[in-house]
Amino acid sequence: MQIKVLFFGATADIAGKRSEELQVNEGATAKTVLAELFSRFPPLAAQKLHISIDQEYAREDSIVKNGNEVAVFTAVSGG
Amino acid sequence: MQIKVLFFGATADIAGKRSEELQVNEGATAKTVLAELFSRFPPLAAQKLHISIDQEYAREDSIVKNGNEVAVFTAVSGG
Amino acid sequence: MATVGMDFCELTTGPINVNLVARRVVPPECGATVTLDGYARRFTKVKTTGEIRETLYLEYEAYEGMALKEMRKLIDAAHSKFEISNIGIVHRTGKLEIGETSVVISVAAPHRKDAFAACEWLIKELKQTVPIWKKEVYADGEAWSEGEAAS
Amino acid sequence: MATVGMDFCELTTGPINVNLVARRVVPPECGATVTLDGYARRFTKVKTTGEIRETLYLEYEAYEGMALKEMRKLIDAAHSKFEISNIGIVHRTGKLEIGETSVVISVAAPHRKDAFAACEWLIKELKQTVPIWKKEVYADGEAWSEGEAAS
Repeated sequence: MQIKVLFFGATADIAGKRSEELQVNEGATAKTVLAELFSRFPPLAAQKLHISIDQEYAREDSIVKNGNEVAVFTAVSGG
Repeated sequence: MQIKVLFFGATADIAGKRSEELQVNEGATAKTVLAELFSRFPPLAAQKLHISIDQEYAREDSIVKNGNEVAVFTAVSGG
Repeated sequence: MATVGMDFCELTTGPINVNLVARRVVPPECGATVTLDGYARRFTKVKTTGEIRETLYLEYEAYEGMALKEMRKLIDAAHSKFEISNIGIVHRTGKLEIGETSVVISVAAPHRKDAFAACEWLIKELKQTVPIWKKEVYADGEAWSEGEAAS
Repeated sequence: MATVGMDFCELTTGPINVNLVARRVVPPECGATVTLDGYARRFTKVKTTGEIRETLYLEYEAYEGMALKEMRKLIDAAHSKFEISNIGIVHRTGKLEIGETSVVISVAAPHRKDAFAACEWLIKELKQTVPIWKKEVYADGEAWSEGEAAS
């Protein structure tokens, strides 16, 4: 199944792009997605990352479904 | 000696004027001034009053000096 | 309204631009300003009866010289009590239509926690010590506000 | 900027008029609005070294859909926690010159104590949960801000 991963701020700088299409297996979790991203963009592994699924904060064991919009970003700093 | 008494808000309404010239004796206190004002404007005596001397909050036993600007007013309600 | 980055307190009979007040207190090392904007409200609950009264307009009267002195004392005291950079206080006097701003207090501080605490302290003190009086005018009468009890 | 007396949250790439934001949250039964005005500051202390750096300008980036969702969650939570009437939150994105407003949070409440408490809570939470990122651009480089630790 296919998901879209979005990058913002520092993660976009590291990835050198603002989004990435990923193929993942049924039952994949946020952690699975992170592992795949670390292999594609190794410097991401050095960051303390947050992950969201369909615009809601998710945990590492949250299940990813086909068509989900996943975002990976460092600590927010608005205000 | 002579002092000028100022009224504001409710006290000006009661006095029907915004200021009053008073003759008081040497050694007069704020309390002396209030007593004189109560005799001139009796409804003032029913009010919980604050008094200032030369634009500083004063107590009943504060001494009044010749030429002082004394003000008599009810609880402030700005803001 | 030209000086920037200094304390100030003023009385004015014209409309208050809240934005300009807030911006005058901003020094370059600060990142946040907290502003209290008080304004003439249409509906007021009468303390004694709980009845809701509709206000047509307000009139504020100040003992101008002493009001400015007391505001300056509050500014000095706030600088002693809180880690803040600048304070601006502007109070309107005269007649105010419903919705018009009666008082603005803006506090700029390096840390917003101090700005919040100082701004809240300043309005509480102002309502208890600065010689300004509010008259509420209703359709069927008028009354001088009784002010706010010390807490 | 026409609706008055309702909650709202927005992202905008244009200048923010703090006055208009504050006035949009005012319902007729309230007498006070507390506003937090955050802006791009020139000087920032580097946490690790204590060095003072001069910022030339800022760039804010938002995950727009999620940022608005998170802001709406904060508004809902604030209504549960505090006795308040209306909340307005506007956050700017894109490039900001020094001194320009990045965020405004205005809270109107019947009692100003609740307005102060809610406004302070909202900015603290916004800085920890709303997906917006700040980049500081210096003469000799740039850095994404590390945000604010939960307290």
